[in-house]
Amino acid sequence: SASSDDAPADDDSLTPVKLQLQWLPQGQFAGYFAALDQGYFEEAGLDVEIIPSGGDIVPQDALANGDVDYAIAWVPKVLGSIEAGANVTNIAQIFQRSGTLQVAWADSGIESVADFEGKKIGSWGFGNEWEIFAAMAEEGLDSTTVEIITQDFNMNAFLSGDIDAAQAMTYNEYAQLLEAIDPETGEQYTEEDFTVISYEDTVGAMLQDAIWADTERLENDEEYQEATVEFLKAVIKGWIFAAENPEDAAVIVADNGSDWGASHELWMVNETNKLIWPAANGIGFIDQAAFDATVAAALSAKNETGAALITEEPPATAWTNEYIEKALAELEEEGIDIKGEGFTPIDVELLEGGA
Amino acid sequence: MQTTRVIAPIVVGVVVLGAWQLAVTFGGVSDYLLPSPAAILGQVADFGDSMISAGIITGTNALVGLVLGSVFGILLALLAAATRLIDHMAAPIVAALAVIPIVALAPVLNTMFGADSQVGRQIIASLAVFVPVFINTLRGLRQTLPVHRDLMTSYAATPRQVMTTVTLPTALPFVFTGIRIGSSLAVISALVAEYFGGPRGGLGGLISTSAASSAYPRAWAYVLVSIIIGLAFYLVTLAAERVAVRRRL
Amino acid sequence: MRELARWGAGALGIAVLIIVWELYKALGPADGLVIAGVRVLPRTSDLAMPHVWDMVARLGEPVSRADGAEPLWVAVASAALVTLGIAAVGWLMGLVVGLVLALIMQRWRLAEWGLLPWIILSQTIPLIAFAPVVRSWGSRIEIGAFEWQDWMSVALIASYLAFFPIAVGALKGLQAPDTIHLELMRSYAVGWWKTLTALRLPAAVPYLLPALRLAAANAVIGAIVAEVSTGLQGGIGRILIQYAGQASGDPAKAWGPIFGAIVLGLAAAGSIALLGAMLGRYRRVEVGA
Amino acid sequence: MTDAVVISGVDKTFETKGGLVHALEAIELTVSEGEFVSLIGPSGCGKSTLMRLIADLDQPTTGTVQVFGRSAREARIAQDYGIAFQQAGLLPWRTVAENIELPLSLHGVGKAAREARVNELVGLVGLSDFADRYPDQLSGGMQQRVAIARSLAEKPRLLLMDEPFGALDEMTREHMQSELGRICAETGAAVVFVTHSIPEAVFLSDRVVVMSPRPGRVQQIVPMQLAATSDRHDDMREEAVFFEMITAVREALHQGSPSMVRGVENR
Amino acid sequence: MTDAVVISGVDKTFETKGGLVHALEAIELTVSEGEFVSLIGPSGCGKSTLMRLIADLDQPTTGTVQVFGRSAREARIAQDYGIAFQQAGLLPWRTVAENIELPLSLHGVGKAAREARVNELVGLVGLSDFADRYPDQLSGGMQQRVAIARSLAEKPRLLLMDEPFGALDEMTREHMQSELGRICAETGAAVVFVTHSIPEAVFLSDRVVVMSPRPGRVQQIVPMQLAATSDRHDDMREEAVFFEMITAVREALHQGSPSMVRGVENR
Ligand SMILES: Nc1ncnc2c1ncn2[C@@H]1O[C@H](COP(=O)(O)OP(=O)(O)OP(=O)(O)O)[C@@H](O)[C@H]1O
Ligand SMILES: Nc1ncnc2c1ncn2[C@@H]1O[C@H](COP(=O)(O)OP(=O)(O)OP(=O)(O)O)[C@@H](O)[C@H]1O
Ligand SMILES: Cc1ncc(C[n+]2csc(CCO)c2C)c(N)n1
Ligand SMILES: [Mg+2]
Ligand SMILES: [Mg+2]
Repeated sequence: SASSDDAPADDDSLTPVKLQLQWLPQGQFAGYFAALDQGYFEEAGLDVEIIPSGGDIVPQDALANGDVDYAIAWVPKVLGSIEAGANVTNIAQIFQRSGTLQVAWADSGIESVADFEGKKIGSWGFGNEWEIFAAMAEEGLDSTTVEIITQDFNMNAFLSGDIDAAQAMTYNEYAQLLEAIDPETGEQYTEEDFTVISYEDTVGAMLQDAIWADTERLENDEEYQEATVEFLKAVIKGWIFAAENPEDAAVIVADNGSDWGASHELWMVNETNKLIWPAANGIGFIDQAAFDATVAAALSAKNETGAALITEEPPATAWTNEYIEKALAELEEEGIDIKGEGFTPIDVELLEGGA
Repeated sequence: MQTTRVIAPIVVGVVVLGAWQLAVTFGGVSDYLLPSPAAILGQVADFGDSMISAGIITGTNALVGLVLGSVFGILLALLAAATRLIDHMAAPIVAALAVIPIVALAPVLNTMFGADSQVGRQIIASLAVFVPVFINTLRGLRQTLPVHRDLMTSYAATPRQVMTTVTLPTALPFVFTGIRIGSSLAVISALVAEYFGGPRGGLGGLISTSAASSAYPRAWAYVLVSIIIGLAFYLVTLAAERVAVRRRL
Repeated sequence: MRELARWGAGALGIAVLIIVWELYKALGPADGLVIAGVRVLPRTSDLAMPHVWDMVARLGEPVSRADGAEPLWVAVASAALVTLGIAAVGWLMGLVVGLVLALIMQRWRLAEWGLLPWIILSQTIPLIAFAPVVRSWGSRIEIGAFEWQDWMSVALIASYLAFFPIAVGALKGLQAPDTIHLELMRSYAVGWWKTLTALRLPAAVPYLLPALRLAAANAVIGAIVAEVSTGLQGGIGRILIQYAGQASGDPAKAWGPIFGAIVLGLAAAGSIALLGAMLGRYRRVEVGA
Repeated sequence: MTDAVVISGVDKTFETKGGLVHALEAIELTVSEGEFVSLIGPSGCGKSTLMRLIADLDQPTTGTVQVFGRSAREARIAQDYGIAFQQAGLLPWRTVAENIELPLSLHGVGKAAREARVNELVGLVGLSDFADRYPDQLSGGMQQRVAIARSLAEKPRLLLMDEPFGALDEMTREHMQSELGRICAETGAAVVFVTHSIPEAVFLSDRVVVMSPRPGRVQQIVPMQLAATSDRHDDMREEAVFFEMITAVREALHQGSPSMVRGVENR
Repeated sequence: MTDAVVISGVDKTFETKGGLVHALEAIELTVSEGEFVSLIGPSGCGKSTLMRLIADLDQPTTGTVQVFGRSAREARIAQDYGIAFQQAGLLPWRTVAENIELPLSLHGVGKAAREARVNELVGLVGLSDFADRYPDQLSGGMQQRVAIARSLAEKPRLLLMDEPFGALDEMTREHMQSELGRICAETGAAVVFVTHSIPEAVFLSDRVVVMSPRPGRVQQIVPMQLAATSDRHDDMREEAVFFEMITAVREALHQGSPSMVRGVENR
């Protein structure tokens, strides 16, 4: 790693911390890997192990079960877990915006969620589908009027015409489309080929990547409370690094086991940055209005079995700004820009196959 | 004796389920990660309709796979038994099919046959069934006793007559053994294939969706349905096998 | 000579498969054959059916365009080795569990009646349903210096698939000795243990070998599924989903780990043949799998 | 009247992994119509092989086999013979009646005719009460009787039997021998009968063909000086002439293999 | 001198699905030391059952079985007898030598002693050149000889043999009978020998125990008026006294089952 020379040398003094990601290592998690690589965690007195997940690992469960100390997860999924008995608290809302899109062919006539009616709409499932159900509920649509198809790991179902509109993250699947070759032209697809519906613009929008902590330990465990603030500070620095050095961050993620091509990785970091920066109240600050909107959407959405994500308001312990405020304040004192008002994304050219 | 045979597994089941329930209720095992049998049954009751419809979707895929896989397995085995060359040609392909994990094939088949249809899943189930049916049928077709073959020659029987009078009836129990082994594989495969895309509503998709929001009692309730379907497939094919072994044609 | 002809025919079979693939790709309808709304024959696009030579050529190309990226086949091979190691551990665990269960069931008829139906039933539970449970429970195990590693969860899940054929096959094998042999042992006034070592275990070998082969294939499949399921890094399951995720832009790449998985499974099953060769004397009377 | 079987100059070699196996050499043998001929000889001397040549289940390397004046192949296709083996070889999924009618239904005989014939045959072999049983519900001796009834189904003028009683215990065996004698007398068929048992060969045969160890040759043909086959009954087994004939065959046999060397009998 | 076997008042019934099977009834039998006694009788009359009672492989319902003055169970644990069955029952994964030494190694006999004994035994049964072969490389007769050597391994004073030559062809069988006669004479062991074959029983025995059909009873015990077992040789098979003894046993047998009704022999 790059700059660990000035870090505290004595390893034993570091507090071991496990962070559970919600998917394989990729640019989406650039800030955490950057914090690790740049030695921010070490400086904060933490020995952080970043644990990737796979198809069936539910990060908030790993946290609730005490397997890890912190977990990254989407807010709506965790709301479901909290109702099922998970005792976890959102301590930092890293992504301020939803990055979920629904992508259709430009000539398909699908311009808004209302146009989903009678169409085949792709979604990943695994709890990633709630924004879609929530947005559809607003338009009076549900699984009886819209056919929901599970997408797998790639966009082939959409490219092959099996589904009319595909769920896509701005930072990943949308890029996959732009990297693919249009068999008719032999060239890569361009943005003009698609219409894009962003859930951020619908009432279905829900909060995504947040850092979750163990509620009980937050209440009773002083060391954990202190470590939490230190952890958040390091994470923030990591994300600032990613915002300022997207190319380096992309390389760091690649070094940590991500296998995407360079241009795709860079695109991912850049688009992820866009979901974080600028952060009006400082990175990670939980906007109560946004959180309430997410709760409202989670209460309204019903999936094809008629099950709602949650049936009642989550408890007050579901989120707290206490730690992120502390972290932000301390960093601000150090003169660090925690809002990224001047943030400008770079331009990334996606190469064929994301190479 | 016969009753002990029936009671023994039931006792084991009751003891295990009871211990499980007690562990969750009193033993400090969190109901969160390992839901109690009662909680699971509660979900079965609450979501009965969707359990049934999901069971029908996955069960149908498994059934189609079972039929397709059995038919192709038997047909190819007949060819392989008749022609040594075909047998040897099929050998590496069958060996590969026997070791290929569903997770590897599912995305590919979804792209080939369309993510909006059940065909990919049905093909996955049929591939899982094909292997044991082919292997067992081929073995069965080679079980014909020399004395029976000599007898048929002495009757100057036509190849067709030999096939229907001796070869097929001899092979039949083996064919059914293959189908029985394939039956529970078909259900599992059809279910697992749902994790990798395609129309929603099947058991696999609902297990993962439930688990993703920590609705574990519901997830296990769907698992329970899948076990029941798998068991039903197994028992039906077992019964068919019993009949076939006893009377053959 | 006869062996050579066999291999030749096998190669011919693969060649025919390739030719059918390419012929269908060249001549088949682009959107597959759809009859009554059901696509019975696949699409022929490069996305759905890459050319065989593209898949093979892709193996030789670097994984990504990054500097110093290793060729795809090297990545696949090293991932396969990782998985093979985990599967081997899973296989061993399955062997121990399967043998112990079989011994218990052989020793007490009541245990056979009580357990066997559940052992059969256990295989109708989809692995992915409990992969997270295993990982979570495992991660809480910490005894002294021993700390549970994630790969052990994967091995444990692999053993879940591996133990089954072994338990069933070993039980069948342990019960295989003829009455006449058992009575011989009784006439020698030797007990269960000596009967086991002198008679039942050797007699079980012909039943055990096919079971071990099946278990090896199952262990590999289980390990791969568990890797996918728990997101373990380094193995073939991991690159399987990773490359599948890249299949829209790089369709041929996704086939690399598929071939890797097949070779891996064949290697695992094949290594049992080696074991079988060592146990030759116990296989003088061969039985079917 | 043509002879039932005429074998002339027959040689048979098998190609095996271990090289050529010379099973039969220069066999000359004629079986008249209605005659009962037994083949006896040490294990591996080619008795079964010779019988299989007559049945056209295998072909001679050199020489010819004629059955009722035509080639073995033609005779097989014309269904000139009935055959029975050491294993009864019943189809386990068919009842006794269905097993017996097997050759008839294969050859397209009508249902009524089949039923009538099966009725006759189960009576002949004393299994009328067992027509609807499955083979696994019968004793070994009963199974063998079904096999014999089956071999008689098409009223062949020649019966080929390869150790049909080999798997039976001695007492059942004696009983079956008497039955077979009676049945042959009733049907008037010629029989080629392979056996290991000297008393059996003596009790049943008109002539006993003693074969030498591999390569199998006809060592000696011992004519039986006993009552006509049809007149033989169990008491004969205790008569002096019976023992004489046994001794004659024994000596013919031992002449071919003067010293049975320890541990080298053929399997 | 204690008798080898004393059976008194033995009854044996089996419980089966179809009800009680009365296999043996009121059996009284004594076998002296060194005596060769054959059991003969129709299939299912309980010969094997009786032998299994002596071997303590099964227990009588009533009555007692004594072997060398102690209970059958004690005798088994003390390894007082050697046993051989119709199938040779060799372990296919052990060579001839390893099969023969099986009881010795199970009982912890040292390697050197084992080797010496095996050497003796392969010599005794004429298989010295085959010690390293596996059973499937041997003919049926050779396998049976290995089984006999195995039954002799611990120098038992009593040999129990249940149709040991039942699966062999007649010529090999005669040969094996001569061998067994010689071996028994050499070892001086008492033998209880189950067989279906009258000539075999006659050739080998001091006394032939003829049993009646089920429920098995001792119908008649026929003493053989022949040379001492050790002096019997192949030529005796052609002597008049041999045929006389055969006739005597035959008649004792047929007396028990005057009419063998068609189709009802027991399996
Ligand atoms: N299909 C075959 N291939 C090779 N060798 C054969 C074949 N059939 C028979 N033989 C050999 O030919 C010889 C004669 O065999 P055959 O079966 O005719 O003997 P047999 O007299 O019937 O013996 P047995 O009394 O044991 O039945 C034997 O050495 C046997 O091994
Ligand atoms: N374990 C058993 N359970 C029930 N019935 C048995 C059992 N063993 C033997 N029998 C019955 O006891 C009777 C005597 O059997 P046994 O085997 O002793 O006869 P055998 O004289 O040896 O006959 P064979 O000559 O056919 O060997 C038979 O009717 C048999 O069915
Ligand atoms: C099994 C499976 N789970 C999730 C996704 C989709 N996905 C991949 S990354 C990401 C963003 C959150 O990390 C999402 C939603 C998938 N394709 N397959
Ligand atoms: Mg023969
Ligand atoms: Mg018996």
